[in-house]
Amino acid sequence: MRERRPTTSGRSGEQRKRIDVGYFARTEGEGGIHAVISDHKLESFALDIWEPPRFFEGFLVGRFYYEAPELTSRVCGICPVSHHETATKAVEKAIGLKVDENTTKMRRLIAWTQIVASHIIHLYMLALPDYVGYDGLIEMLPDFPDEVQRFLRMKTAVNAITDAIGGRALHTMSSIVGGFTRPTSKKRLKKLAEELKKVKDDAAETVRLFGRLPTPQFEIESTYVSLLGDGDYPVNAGMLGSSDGLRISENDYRQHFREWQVPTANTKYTGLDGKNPVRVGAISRVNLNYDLLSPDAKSIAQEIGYSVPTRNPIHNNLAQAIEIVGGIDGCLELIDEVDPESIGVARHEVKAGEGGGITEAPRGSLYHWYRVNGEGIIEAADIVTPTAHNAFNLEKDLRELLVEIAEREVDEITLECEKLVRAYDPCFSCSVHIVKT
Amino acid sequence: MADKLKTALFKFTCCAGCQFQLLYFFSPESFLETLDLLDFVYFRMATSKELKEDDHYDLAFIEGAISTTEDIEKVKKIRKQSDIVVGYGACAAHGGVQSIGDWTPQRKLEETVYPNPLQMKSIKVHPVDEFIRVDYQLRGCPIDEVEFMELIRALAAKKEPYLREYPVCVECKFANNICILLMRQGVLESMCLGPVTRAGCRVACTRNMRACFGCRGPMTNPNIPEMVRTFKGKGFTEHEIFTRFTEYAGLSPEFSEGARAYYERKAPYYERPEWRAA
Amino acid sequence: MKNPYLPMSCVIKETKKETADIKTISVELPDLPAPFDYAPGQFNQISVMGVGEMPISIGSRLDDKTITHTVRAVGEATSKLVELDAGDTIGLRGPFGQGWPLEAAAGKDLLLATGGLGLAPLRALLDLIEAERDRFGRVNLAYGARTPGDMIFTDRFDRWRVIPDFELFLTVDHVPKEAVWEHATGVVTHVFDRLTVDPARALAFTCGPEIMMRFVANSLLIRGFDQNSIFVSMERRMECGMGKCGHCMIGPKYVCIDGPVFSYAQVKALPHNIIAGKGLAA
Amino acid sequence: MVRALKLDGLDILIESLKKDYLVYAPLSRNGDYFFSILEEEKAYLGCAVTIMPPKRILQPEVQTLFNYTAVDGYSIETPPLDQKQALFGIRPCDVHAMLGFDRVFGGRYEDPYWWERRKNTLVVAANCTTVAEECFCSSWGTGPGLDANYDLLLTDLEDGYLLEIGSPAGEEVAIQLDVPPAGEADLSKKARLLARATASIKKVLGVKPTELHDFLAERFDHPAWQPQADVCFSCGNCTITCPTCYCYNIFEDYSPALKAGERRSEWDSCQLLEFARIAHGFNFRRTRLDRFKHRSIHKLSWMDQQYQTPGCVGCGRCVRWCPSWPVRRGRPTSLADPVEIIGDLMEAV
Ligand SMILES: Cc1cc2nc3c(=O)[nH]c(=O)nc-3n(C[C@H](O)[C@H](O)[C@H](O)COP(=O)(O)OP(=O)(O)OC[C@H]3O[C@@H](n4cnc5c(N)ncnc54)[C@H](O)[C@@H]3O)c2cc1C
Ligand code: SF4
Ligand code: SF4
Ligand code: SF4
Repeated sequence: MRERRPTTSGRSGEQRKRIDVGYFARTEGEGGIHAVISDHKLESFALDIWEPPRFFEGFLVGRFYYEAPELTSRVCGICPVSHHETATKAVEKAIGLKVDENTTKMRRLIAWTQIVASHIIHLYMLALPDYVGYDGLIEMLPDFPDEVQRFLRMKTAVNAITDAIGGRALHTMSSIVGGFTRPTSKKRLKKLAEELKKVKDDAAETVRLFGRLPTPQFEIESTYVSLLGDGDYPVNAGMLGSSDGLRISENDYRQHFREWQVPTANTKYTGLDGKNPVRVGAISRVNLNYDLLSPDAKSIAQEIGYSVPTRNPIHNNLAQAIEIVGGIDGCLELIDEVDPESIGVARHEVKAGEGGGITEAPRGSLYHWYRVNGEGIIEAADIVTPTAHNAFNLEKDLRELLVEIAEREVDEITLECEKLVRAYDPCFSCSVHIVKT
Repeated sequence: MADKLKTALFKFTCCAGCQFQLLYFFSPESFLETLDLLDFVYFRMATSKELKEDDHYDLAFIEGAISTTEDIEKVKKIRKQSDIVVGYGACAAHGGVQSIGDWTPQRKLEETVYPNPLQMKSIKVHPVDEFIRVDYQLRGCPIDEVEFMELIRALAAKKEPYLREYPVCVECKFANNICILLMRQGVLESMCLGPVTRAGCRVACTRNMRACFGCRGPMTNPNIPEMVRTFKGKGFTEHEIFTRFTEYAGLSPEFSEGARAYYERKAPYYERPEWRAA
Repeated sequence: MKNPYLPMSCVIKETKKETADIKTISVELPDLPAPFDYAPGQFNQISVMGVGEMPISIGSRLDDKTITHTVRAVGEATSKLVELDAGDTIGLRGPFGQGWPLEAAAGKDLLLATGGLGLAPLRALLDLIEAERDRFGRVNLAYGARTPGDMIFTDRFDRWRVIPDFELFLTVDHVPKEAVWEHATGVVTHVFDRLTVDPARALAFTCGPEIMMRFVANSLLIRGFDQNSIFVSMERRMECGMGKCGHCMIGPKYVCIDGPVFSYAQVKALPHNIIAGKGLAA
Repeated sequence: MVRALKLDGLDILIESLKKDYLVYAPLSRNGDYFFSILEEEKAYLGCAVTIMPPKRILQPEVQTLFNYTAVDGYSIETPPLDQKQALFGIRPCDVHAMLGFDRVFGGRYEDPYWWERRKNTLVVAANCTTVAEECFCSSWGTGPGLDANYDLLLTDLEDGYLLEIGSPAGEEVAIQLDVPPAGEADLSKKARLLARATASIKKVLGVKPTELHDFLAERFDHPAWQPQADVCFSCGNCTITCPTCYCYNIFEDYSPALKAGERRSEWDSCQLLEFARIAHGFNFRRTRLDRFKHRSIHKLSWMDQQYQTPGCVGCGRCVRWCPSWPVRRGRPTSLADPVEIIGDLMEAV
């Protein structure tokens, strides 16, 4: 395994620093940073993502359309529902199937639970140990029993809802192309809603906790991109918009977003109009849709002094915490509205066609696109994950950060870089095809 | 109580869902009991504790399939360093979803995903036990909480875990489920691999009215020819049968027998007209 | 209602290593409301708590509340049991099954033909013969093992040899170079030429691997033993020991309650067994 | 003493039962039926064989034999089994199967888990006035009507229900109902309906139960067994769903962290490969053929020899749930179907 090896090597007079993070702990997947700073200047820099390729878009070819959701769910173990639901949406578009309002609501509900669940694990398991100086949540257990218990309470309450709707919490089962095979009952959802209400205080406490933690003051211009809500906070529907005024429908995604190859890095980058980096994720969603957050989410955001739009990339953690509160409210509202008993699986004929769909995964906008032939076999597939969207921007931000803090000690630089990376919440295993070996 | 087992968890090619299953989706009781029994000295997702060269582990979990040449060396090293090696999840046990790619020539795969495949040096996906001896397999995509607890409790008590060998059907009936395979409606819904797939998942699929897709791989001595005949009898196409057998454990000899039942002497499926057309 | 699934807790009084992987374990029985009564050839279900239960033949006659079992480590539970020492606690429930047909044997000659650990289920009977010599006619014990080192109860051989009208024939398959061996070599049926019991008025009791019992039975049938006077002790997987769990079934018979001792004539009518040649398995 | 009552509807009976008993009844789910605790849903009384037989209520698929803690020797605790429960709508075939279990779990070693539950169970049986296509209870004399061994017995008379009382415990329930006794006409209507039901059973076992022992013994080596075994999945569906299959395993769940364990029993099936396997992997019924034969003959003959109770009651569950359907005599059939198995053996060697 590669090691984290910060080293300083002095060459006659000048100071030369090597920043080498081989394998980020507590990020999903495998990636590293390699930078050389000499004389307080960034000499070289590479963001290295070495998750082995899994060829999802390759092996999906030749498979049946109905397999796409469950197979792509396996792109990522931390936001499987997002892939599942995005693939479902894209495939339904490709084969020309429309589901009813109730089903869409149910999907919105399960997508919300995914965002909340993923934020909880990200904040408590991946980010918090950094701030308090522990190796991980396991090590924190003896000294921070309250936080650990709060974490356990929250995740149990949210996972129970994903489990009820999806048949299980990880790699859901009952949601398929056309609807749900075994939608849960209203009674069960109501009961789980009661449990969820109980952790609302925990959610607010989480926002306060992260509000109290020291956040480096660091401002960078970025183009923030997310779905735009239409009356509701965007989760699985809406136009795609940006802080620069972009407004497009998901059908036009491929005309605006391109991927290209960067010779210096092992990655394939995605950018707006084939050149501009974009930032997706909680921070973008909150920046662009602040008004649509639930009243409680907004008031807690005010309480900790979170102002939009923010330009500090590290604020992503705060945005996530705020989305947990908003998400719980969103779930509670949807539980009142959905009618699970009336949901079934829409009968459908398969028509040849193609279609793409975007939903908001915890880490940002997620795009799936499929072309299906008359027999229901997938002929081509394209998946652009939030991490793929962000990679270019992350590299840009890292460069800027390194330039800004180039004078500090190696250990400190390394830690700041790691913090930034983790605030981006990269999910390297979900990167699907930004990876090259 | 006996000392905790010194444990390391390594991730290879996979979605990391099985780690999250443990970290996040287990009930709090199981999670805390796990921490009581195991001392994780290396678990990248949960702790930034560094890997120590030449460390020794009582127990090593290997998550994910092997898909680079470097990985082969890594798992061999892990084997040497560990008393007990557990294959953790379907990817480790049978290759997992990415093993679907093994049925397509590698170059072809690379071409579909990357514009300039000449730079690629990827290899096929392999289950971990192709390279090293694996003492136990925790199967399934993802692993099952109850089975995991059974395994670590047994290992902590230094005894054999009771891992079921029988097929999913047994648990399906325990769970009072209607037989998906016998519901002759809704095409894809009834293509159930339950009679040949190993149990232990507490019927995640069929209790949700989904057909078992064999993520736990074959039971001991399954009747594959009969499974193929049954699917055929229900009117499934050859390509459908092929896809079902190759979803998660297509690399196992048993399931690949099922997958090959129709493709053996014919053109591989990616060249078959049924999807090339249109 | 008495719960026959509950093991009684017994403390191991002493253990004795017989061979590399075989150990004799004597346990002290707790005070029971009724005397623990059993016949040679019956078995107990021994529990190692946390691991599981296994059927083990009772090896001794009840002597001051202690009872012995001789166990070979072959799998999980047996290995754990063999690791235990004096002072450890095990669970015990029983006795189960039909032992050797002592009533039919009254006054008759006895041929005891066993291999390896198969001597264990006969030990209680040997103790009985020693104690109540008049109940039986002439007794031959033919005992075979792989090597001299695999023989169990060797410390008792001299005691048995002095029993009146008792012959002990020992044989091993193979003698390692360094070992001293003054008895026969070859499988146990080889010593049958020297038997001193009268086939016409003798019962043969045999216990060992099924394939060995097949050879013993065939050889005895040729020598004029009747199908009804050859008895075998069978082994099958057991869970309950009470004729309920179904595992030890051979055709309609339960080894746990109808056996483990069966006459050759009975076995012959059963499917799926090796001894009488019907439905060979594995 | 009242012998039979006439009910307009079932609600009054169910309400009365609920006062003293936990009521299990067949409920409908996804177009099939299963026994479950009756809460708000409606119990289903039309003829439908539940997916799983009610044996699971009296002997759950996994049950705790005892808990123990292993500190200084060990202390054992058995679970309480004193829940009073009513099996509402249990079919005649299943009642007969339950009587079979009484024999299996009785005898010299009485199984306290079975008997405790059994004694606390009120049998509210229901006669079958319509039959399903898989049923062949009439071949065994186990249905479609029940003569004895019930606490209460319902018959759907179309214009109401006949409630017959078969025991003091049943009497106690009935006495609380404020309904008139049934008349002669009701009883004769019941007889007529049952006769009609019997006549509508098309499935018949080719050999009389009393002749089965000899029939099967003679055909133990019949060549017809092999092709059947070849298409068997060894999945165990036929035995797990069978109301008279009783085989089980005993295993232990032990947690070193808690220093405590639990010994449990779990249903097992002779169709599973590991059923007859012993140390070193030796297996007394390794082949599918041996296992398939064992199950078939155990059901049809050996169980009767062991316990003097038929091993099959003609409920048709194995017929329904066997996933393999070989073509026999020109039509697709269920592999596990006892009637078809006998049919195969009846064909000349
Ligand atoms: C009537 C009878 C008397 C016996 N007497 C003795 C004796 O005196 N000394 C002795 O050493 N052994 C004896 N055995 C064999 C002993 O029971 C097995 O060696 C033991 O059960 C193996 O258990 P295990 O857990 O160590 O093996 P594993 O292979 O780990 O067992 C797995 C499971 O299979 C079952 N099993 C495996 N092998 C057997 C077997 N041979 N018989 C029954 N169940 C088995 C057990 O239920 C166990 O739970 C006897 C067996 C029977 C039936
Ligand atoms: S053998 Fe089949 S028909 Fe007979 S009782 Fe069992 S499940 Fe019912
Ligand atoms: S058929 Fe098999 S599982 Fe059923 S009772 Fe008989 S032996 Fe047991
Ligand atoms: S007969 Fe049918 S149900 Fe029974 S084990 Fe064989 S395949 Fe399964």
